[in-house]
Amino acid sequence: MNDKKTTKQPLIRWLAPMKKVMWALSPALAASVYFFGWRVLIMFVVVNIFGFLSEYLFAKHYNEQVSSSVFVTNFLFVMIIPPTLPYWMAVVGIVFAVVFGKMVFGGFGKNIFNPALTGRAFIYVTFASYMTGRWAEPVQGFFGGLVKYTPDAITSATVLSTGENIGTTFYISALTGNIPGSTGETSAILLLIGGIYLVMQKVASRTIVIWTLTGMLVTQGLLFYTGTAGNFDLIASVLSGGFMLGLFFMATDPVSAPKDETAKIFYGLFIGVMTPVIRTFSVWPEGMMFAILLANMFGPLMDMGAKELKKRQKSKQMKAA
Amino acid sequence: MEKKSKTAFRIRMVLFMFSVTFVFVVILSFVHLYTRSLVTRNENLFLKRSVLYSAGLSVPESAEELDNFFSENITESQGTGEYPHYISKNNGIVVYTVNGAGLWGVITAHVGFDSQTGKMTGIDFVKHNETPGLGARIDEDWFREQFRGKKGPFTYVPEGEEANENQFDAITGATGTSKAVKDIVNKATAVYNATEKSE
Amino acid sequence: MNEGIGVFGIFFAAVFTSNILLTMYLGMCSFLAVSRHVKTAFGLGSAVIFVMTATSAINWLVYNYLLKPFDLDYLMYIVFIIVIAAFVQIVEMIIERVSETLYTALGIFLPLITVNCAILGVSLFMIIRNYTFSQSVSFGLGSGVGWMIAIVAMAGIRERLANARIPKGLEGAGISLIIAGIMSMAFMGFTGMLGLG
Amino acid sequence: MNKKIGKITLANLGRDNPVFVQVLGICSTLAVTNVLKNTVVMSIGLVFVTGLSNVTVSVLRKQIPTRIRMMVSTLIIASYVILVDIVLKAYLPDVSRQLGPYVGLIITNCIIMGRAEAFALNNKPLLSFADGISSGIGYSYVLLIIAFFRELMGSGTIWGVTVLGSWWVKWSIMVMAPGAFFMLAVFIWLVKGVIIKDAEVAK
Repeated sequence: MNDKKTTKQPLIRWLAPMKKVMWALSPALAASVYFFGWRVLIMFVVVNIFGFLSEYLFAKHYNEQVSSSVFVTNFLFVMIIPPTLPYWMAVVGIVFAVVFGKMVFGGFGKNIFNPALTGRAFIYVTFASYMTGRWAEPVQGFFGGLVKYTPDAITSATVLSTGENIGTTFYISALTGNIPGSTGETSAILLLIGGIYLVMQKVASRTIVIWTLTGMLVTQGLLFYTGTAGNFDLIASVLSGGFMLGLFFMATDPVSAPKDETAKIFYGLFIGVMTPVIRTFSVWPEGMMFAILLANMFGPLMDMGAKELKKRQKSKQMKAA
Repeated sequence: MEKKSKTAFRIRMVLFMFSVTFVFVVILSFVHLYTRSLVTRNENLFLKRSVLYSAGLSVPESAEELDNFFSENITESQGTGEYPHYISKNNGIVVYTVNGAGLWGVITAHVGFDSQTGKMTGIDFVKHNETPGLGARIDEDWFREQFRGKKGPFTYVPEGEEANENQFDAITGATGTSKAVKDIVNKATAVYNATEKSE
Repeated sequence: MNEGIGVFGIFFAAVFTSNILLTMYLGMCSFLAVSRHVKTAFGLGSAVIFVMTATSAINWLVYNYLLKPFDLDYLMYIVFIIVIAAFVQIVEMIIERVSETLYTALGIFLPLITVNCAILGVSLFMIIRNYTFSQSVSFGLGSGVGWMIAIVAMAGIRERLANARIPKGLEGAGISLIIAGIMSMAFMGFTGMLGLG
Repeated sequence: MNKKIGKITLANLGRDNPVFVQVLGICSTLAVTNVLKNTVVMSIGLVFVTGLSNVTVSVLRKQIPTRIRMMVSTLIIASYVILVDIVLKAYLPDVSRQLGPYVGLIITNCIIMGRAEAFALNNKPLLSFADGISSGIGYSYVLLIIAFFRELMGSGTIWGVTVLGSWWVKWSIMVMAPGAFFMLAVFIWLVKGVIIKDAEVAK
């Protein structure tokens, strides 16, 4: 607790994987400044200040360093809120995310639920109309949002909530990010690049990505071809609603996901299956967020189940031998 | 010896349980019988108040006035249509008793219509099992009052907009109940339209 | 009778959209006390499912064929709680005689169940909501399953947290409440499915 | 005797408060804490039931056969709850309609059972009465504080009267289920933090 450690350590402990995640997220974040104006950047600064402060207070109490994971939480959090959200709501969200999503569980490495999503779920339920009813249309023109503080046009619906106008034009807009939506979830192609980089660097688990994608495509396919999911086809569902962001950056969060490889398969499948189900049937069509939180909730059980399974197999082999 | 005491113990146990139960049941039955007339009277008054409220008429405070006012102004009619309704003598107002499936069970409501304009005179919920503080907020004034003078079929007020003639504000956090209410008022409107035409 | 909601709908609602523990807070005491280990949580959970389903069936019959005809429904609470207590005692005795293993697995949890608010809660809700017999049974079963899912998931999380440094004052009950809160939030994702709130 | 009563009362209101020390009995009543008015009625009912059932159990304590003591206490508690229910129906019909099934759930509130088991079975009636009333009140004020903040933040009102104007954005989560969990957790955190600090200073 005291002497040696306390005084001369730097304030922040930087971890290599965390840095990589931030690098991977940066292009998409930059793109959203282009699409939604400079307000996004200010939001980013505000969220970072309050996120850092929340963790710092706890770290100070325990005489520890602030782990760089808090910045990953901040990055992700900015990317999953609407660009026009009032600043103070974002502050409520990030403080909740860091304090109740992470620090109360013992800080970095101990959190059960993904902090950024916990914070988002909290403000999503609390300030529903601000989180779902006021999406900004991207600023048009060559300079985009670079000459604007905040977008002019507000629309009450994203594609996820209406399911209209899905076609080739939509695919292209979704791919580049020229659609209304949360700050960072719009530019699918940049998220995809960042995500693949993370998987290559082995920061994000390949198993989870593959199985989540499989579960999602199969379920969405079933719902789409039986006509239950409206005209929401496979490409549209992958490109929109923060699926990319959730898939590469949140489902794969090494702390809140199971540790066991077999458990990761179940975990991925669970998220993949639940996402379209919640999107289609729930009144809160926030599939990815709720699916990941639910998966987090059962994560420890999945780990235990996988361990048990292995034990049994081993004992069987022993008997056979 | 041991066996005997065991049986004795068991008998004592049963007797004890029996006597305690007996005493309490007697006391409770007494209280129940004593208050029963009061309870039925309360229910009756509640029903009358509810009918007057949804007919958009004034609701007298004291019980006696209420009884008189009710019998002067309202006739109960089981007659036409599958829904029991009440008719206000002088004002041409019809109040229907309509059921609908709520989140946790049946919601029964009185829905009143002015037969001259076809507009709603009011709504009141007689019986429901919605969650206190959430769905049960349908009993609050702001919710019931917003229906007066409006015309079905209804939809929700879109977020951040003013209500127009056939929209109403849903209750935050009580999606199921709000939908049930929407169904009930629309059903009542349909019943009203059907019976009006046939007459 | 309430025909509005189908048997399956009631089951689904009781497990997910209106989980008896996460949205109605029933059964919190045993939830907080017995959620340290997955194995015990699982044992208690199965006992609750069993007792809940059986007592909702018995209480429904008792209410509709004994209390109602004799105009005794004001005694409902007493009768229900006695039925539950008696049922638990009888089951305990039977299990003790029939199977040693089952007794060691389930027996220790049975006395805890009598005071589990969720059991009485289920019986009361089904009467107040005017459920039919089959609706009541599926409501009892669903509530039991929902309760078990919540307590087992909680136990899993708490086992993982065993060595975590929880802030003073939040240890034990506090942290469990926060986890339950987040769980309850996650379960809101089910809101509105099958047209249920 | 009087000193003892005072001591017990103080303990139940403070350090040994059933909610934040034993975390008992938060089940049934937590559900109505999103509106202050309902909470007050529930609390009054609860204090009444806890006090009287404690006395009754204490009076009968020497007669109750040990094997069925749980059943007897439950029976006594259930009877008082029915009494509360009947009284509400007859004299406060509006309140009774609002609370619906939740009055009945007072029966399974673990606090009542806990006090009957832990205290009334070993103590004299008067003392048990004081214990029952004070733990009921100790429990109630915690709920009232929680209800106060939930209604204030969730609906912008207190006792149904709008306190926070239109500038206040309602925190809808507070009237929904998760709000109660977080509120209670924060409350326990604050209180325990203070108590633990006190205890450390005392040492």
